[in-house]
Amino acid sequence: MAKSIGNALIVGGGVAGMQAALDIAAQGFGVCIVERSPSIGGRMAMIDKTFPTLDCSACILTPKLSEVLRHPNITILTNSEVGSVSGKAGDYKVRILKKARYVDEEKCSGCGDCATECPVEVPSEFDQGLGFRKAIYVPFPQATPNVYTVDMDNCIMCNRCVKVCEREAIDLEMVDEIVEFDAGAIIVATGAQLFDVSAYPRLGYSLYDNVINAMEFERLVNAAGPTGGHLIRLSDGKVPMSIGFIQCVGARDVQKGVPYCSRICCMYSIKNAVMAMEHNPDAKVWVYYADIRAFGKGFEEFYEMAKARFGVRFLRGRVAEVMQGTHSGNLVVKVEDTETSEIRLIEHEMVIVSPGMIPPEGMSKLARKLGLPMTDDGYIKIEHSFFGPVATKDPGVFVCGMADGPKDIPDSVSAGSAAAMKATIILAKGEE
Amino acid sequence: MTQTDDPRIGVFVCHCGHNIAGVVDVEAVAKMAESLPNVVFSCDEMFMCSDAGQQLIRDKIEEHNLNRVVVASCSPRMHEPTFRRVVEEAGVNRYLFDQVNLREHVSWCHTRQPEAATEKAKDLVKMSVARARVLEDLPIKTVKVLATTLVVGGGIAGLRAALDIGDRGFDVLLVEKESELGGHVAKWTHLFPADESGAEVIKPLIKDVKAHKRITTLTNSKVIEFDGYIGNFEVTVENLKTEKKQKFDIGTVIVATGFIPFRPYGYFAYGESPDIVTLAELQELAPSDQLLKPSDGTPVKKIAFIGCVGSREPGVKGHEHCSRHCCAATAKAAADLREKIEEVLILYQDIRTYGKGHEEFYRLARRRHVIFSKFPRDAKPVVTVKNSEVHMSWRDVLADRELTFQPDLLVLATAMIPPEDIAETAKMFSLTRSGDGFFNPEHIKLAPLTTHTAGVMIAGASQAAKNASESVIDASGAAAKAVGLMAKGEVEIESTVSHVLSELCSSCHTCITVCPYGAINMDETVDPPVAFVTEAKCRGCGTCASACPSSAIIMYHSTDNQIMTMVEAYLCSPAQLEGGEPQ
Amino acid sequence: MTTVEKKEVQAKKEWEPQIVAFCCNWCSYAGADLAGTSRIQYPPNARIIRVNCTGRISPEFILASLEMGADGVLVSGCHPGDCHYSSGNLKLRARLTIMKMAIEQAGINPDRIRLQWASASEAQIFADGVTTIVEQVRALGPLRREWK
Amino acid sequence: MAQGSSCWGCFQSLIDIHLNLATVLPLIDIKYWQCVADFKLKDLEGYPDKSITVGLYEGMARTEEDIHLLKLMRAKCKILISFGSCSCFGGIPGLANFSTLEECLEVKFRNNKTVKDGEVPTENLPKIAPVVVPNSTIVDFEIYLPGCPPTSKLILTALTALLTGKEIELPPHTVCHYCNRERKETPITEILRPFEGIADPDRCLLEQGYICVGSATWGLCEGQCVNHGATCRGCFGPPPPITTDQGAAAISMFGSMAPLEPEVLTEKVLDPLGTFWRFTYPTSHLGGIRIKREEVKTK
Repeated sequence: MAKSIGNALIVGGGVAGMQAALDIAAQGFGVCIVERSPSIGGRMAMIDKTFPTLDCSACILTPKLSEVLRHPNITILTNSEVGSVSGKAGDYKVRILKKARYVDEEKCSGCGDCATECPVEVPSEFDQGLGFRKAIYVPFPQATPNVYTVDMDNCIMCNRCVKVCEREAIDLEMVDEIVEFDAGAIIVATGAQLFDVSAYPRLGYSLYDNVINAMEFERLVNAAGPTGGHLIRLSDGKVPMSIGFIQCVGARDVQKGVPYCSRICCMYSIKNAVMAMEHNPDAKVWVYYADIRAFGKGFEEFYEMAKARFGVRFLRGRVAEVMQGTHSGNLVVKVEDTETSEIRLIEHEMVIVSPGMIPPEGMSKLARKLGLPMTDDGYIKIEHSFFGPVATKDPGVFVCGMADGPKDIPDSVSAGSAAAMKATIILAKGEE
Repeated sequence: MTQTDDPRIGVFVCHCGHNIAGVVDVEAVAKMAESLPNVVFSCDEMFMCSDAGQQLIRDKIEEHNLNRVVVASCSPRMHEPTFRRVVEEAGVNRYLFDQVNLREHVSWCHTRQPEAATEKAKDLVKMSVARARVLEDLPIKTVKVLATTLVVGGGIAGLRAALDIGDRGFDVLLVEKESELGGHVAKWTHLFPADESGAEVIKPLIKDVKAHKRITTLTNSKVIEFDGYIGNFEVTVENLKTEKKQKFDIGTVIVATGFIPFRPYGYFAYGESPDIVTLAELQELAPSDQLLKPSDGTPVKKIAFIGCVGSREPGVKGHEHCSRHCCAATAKAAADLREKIEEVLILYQDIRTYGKGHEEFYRLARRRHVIFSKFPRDAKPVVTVKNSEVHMSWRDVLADRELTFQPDLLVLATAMIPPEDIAETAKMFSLTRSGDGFFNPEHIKLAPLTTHTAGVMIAGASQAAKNASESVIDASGAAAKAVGLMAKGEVEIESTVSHVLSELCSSCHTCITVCPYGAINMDETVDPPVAFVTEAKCRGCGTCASACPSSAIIMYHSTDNQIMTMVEAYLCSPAQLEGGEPQ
Repeated sequence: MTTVEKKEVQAKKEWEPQIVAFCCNWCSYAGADLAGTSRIQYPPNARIIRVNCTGRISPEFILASLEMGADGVLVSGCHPGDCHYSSGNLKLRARLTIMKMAIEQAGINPDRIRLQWASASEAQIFADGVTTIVEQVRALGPLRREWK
Repeated sequence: MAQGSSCWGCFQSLIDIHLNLATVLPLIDIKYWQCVADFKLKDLEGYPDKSITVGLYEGMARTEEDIHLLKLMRAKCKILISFGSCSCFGGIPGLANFSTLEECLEVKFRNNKTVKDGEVPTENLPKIAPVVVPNSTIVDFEIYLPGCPPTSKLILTALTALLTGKEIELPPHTVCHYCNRERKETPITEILRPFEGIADPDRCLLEQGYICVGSATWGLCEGQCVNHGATCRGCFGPPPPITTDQGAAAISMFGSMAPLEPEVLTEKVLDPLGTFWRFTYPTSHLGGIRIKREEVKTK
């Protein structure tokens, strides 16, 4: 790696972290991305289409993934976590825990012979548990780096993969490593995770088969997903003719500890509703909402289009309860239409609960390691909304993407670039 | 610039998951391509843009000694750079690549006609292959990037961008048309979500900018001429007071021209009473302990806000967008004012307090008994002025009742719209605008800060309605883009420029007259004088090539032959191309 | 119905207008992309040829297309004043104005040529434009039948 | 030397080389020339194939007689020259393609102002084709010498070269190359008819608003019109390669020079076909469509 002072460490390889890495690397500085999962790409890699243009997510993200992978100034450490951090702005010493992948990254060509041979099938995290993967796997086809990983929790040590691998890349004896890294600046881009909607038993998630969450829906309509892109009920293979989307679940709810708005759920649900109509133009699609927050560039226009062109129906009201019929597996949504003050019971063949965003697992631990204060909501606290919207209390540590609160993709990307700008000011000072 | 080798074309048809293959019979398209002249390899593949797909192209180039590549996938506006890089890595000049748009232009817009879509896909591939046969390689050129950024607009975004670039060690020329820096934020007595006045926020920034040794600030000034190309722009700035003009050479540009608050004449009796003001006007009122009625100076006891004034109006050009900042600003203002004012009412369509701390203001306002009332989308409140009193009536959706109110002051939360001279600015910097009237970014999701004019970035509300905090983030991001170019010091530019074949030139001067960039001049050193193109100034529109009546101008990568060969491939059967009759 | 008439009816049914569409890269090609991403459906008769600017389009391209058998030609560019290259679209408009007059003089219905402005955000306008030219040309029939 | 349907002006121009005839004539052996020497068609038919070194064909070939003569010339001559714009591009007779044959007969015979009770003769009239087609679609030529007419100087140059066995080298430039007027590189703001205004004698006529197609026209005339105050009407056809559509190129040039409102253009450019395709209609794309349609009709 290049001169220590000219290096930045980026925690998290989602779209914000990737953007920050590219913008720092473009200035000639070295960058190390530390990513917890086996591939960079983050949440964006999981989603099917993006609002408000319905661009397919993989299509616009893939070139970014490959740009990051190929950039000579960027090092990607996947399966890795920040161990400890010491030092100060301009001169941090970081210890990174690089967990054993049991596959040599240099040798693996991503051919997949090992996975074909592997006898163990487990639910795929990437497919939200709806599809399956092997115990040796890549999370998704465009995974970057395109290197297999052994899931030791499920590995039965049959050694079949080891034998079949022509490149002799698999080493089931591999051990975790500690990588030392000197960085001038650190960017926290850890992202966020979905609220667990089973916290609302009245909405039926995890109780009824045909109530799914929005990320599961993304995987269901994705061509590379478990159904090959066919929008069907996994319970009985039926094409749902009536679909309901329930908004503000785990968002704007003080009781559940999520008082804030998650910013993206309105739009992703409108987009999902449109995609549902796209998959089946004869379906009836309803969105149950509190306020439609279509605030970004082109969002309101998209909302109008969903109503006018696609015929998505919007009903203002918080859903009281989702009930399941005894035989059909169909669901009934009980909701007050607040615009008519009428209590309504609407039958759906599939219900999608749209969860809000919460800080990722391990956020407070990371914040402690970095010595950063957090907000009451559990995100990294920014220095000031005008003077330092991507700065933290530590002058060498910056934050972007969802690490300081929910954001959509363009806002995350802008923040990634902004954090890169701030980091390079520090890096350049070290160079002088 | 000639390709002497026989064309050996590889055709790669992408499924894009189901996006293309769900409608178009991609296998049939790939099979048809095999039979086309000069095609030596053809296949279909799940994701051409994936690492595996890219590797496939590189492998096949080597395996079949391909010297032309056609990828039939998505819009070249998305992936042309990706594939150009891929072929280049395999030793094929980037200009020998051609992309067919089977997704945006075929599968997504002819979803219900798979057969016709497949026919169209085949035609488009035929056309592209025909074009590939006559493509020529072009040199890859780089130009230096001057280490100065022009920042247009001295509002909060412009100031932030200037400071970041200056702090990073590059020079900045900051041009502001008003006499003072600070933009709208400077005028606002209170900002949300922080509990500060605009002045408190903006003053330190202005002070730092003024003191910065790398930042040159020109107020009362306007860019009146903009010429050149990425890394090497020539800018003329005029002082609006003295009319003095100065020229500067700069490398990159950040346009941060911001917005103006919409003045809602024709809405809710605005202009009929001094007691009806916009939210911006309220925010600009001089701070005082007690809010006073503009008409008679008596204290305001009842105040009402109406949201979405000039925003969210389907079918009204330039007013269809949500203005993003107003809900939270209204909630904040209402919560603050409620401490001194007896009745505070907010009429809204949706409450969009989405951002950090916004929802808290909304809750605070509710806690303080600010009254929120939702009006129907299709029946806006009615405001009349009688005997200089403001009367409002509307239907509350949630209570399903007709209500009336007589506020002492009515505040209209109006849209953010682009400044009046945005068309002029767009033209100056060759920027395009979206339906909301603001500038289009290069890509709405992944490239929100760069534009289609290489070297020109946009930041803040010049891109879309935004609040001050978001504008600041944008500004730093745009600064990173500018610095990225300058730190490298050089950048590759397109070789798609025009060229005069001097032996065919008859010095008719037509090209010189029509070139919008003054890129063509007469070479007087030869006899007779002929036209020549200054390539660095040419932006590749090709107007000269079509205007030239003696076919003396070639537009590289878009020659007459390269265009007409596509038309032929579409309309003429192979037999016809050999000189036969149509079938 | 005689056999000949039947054949003609059959031929009419099978005949689909062939439209050559020239689009500028910055506005209309992008508008067509947006029409795709917005899933706006329109007739599949047009084949788009991308040029940097409508100013690149010479009447020769259009006339040659017609001679080669195109039933109609669509030219779509940036709105006047919005040209990415300042004024290429105005130059094109002047060329097409004269060319359409000439076409009409030559006995060809000028409705076979359509000039439209569609910005990058006007996906619907773009799609409607394609529909319009296809319908206009369909009503006129194949180019070669039109001669008086 | 042979003539199809034409005004004979090209041969007139040949005669106009005056005293130079004295040098040229002794060197040549005239085998056939309707207007000058008394050879009959059967004489020409009787010559062995390829026995004539150089042949010139003037005019276009619309009647059966013209076509027969053209094909005969092709058979008998080693080098066949397409002589004049009618032969090269269809020329003025090509304008007949704006109308149907019936309309032409109407004007020429039935409704001719100089005769009473005119009728179309039925005897001794060769069969006439429904449209003018370019000669080049009937036979191949070795050399094209356009012009309406080709200038005497051009003819002399060509003949001299042929006699000395050299290649005829013609400069590729357009009329502008020879035009002495000054260009200020300003777009056209107002379109003027030839009778409007008083033209600046030193400045480009096009820039002043007079429609001059000199820049789209092969300058073998050496700019004789433009340098004498008249706009170029394009009589030499397009510059090499002469296959481009002169009218289309001229419109492209003119539209680029005059980016005016459509209303202004429609009001001021009155006869685009006649203005821009005066000499080249049959070889143009539009002319091609006209011809193809006629073919479809006659089938």
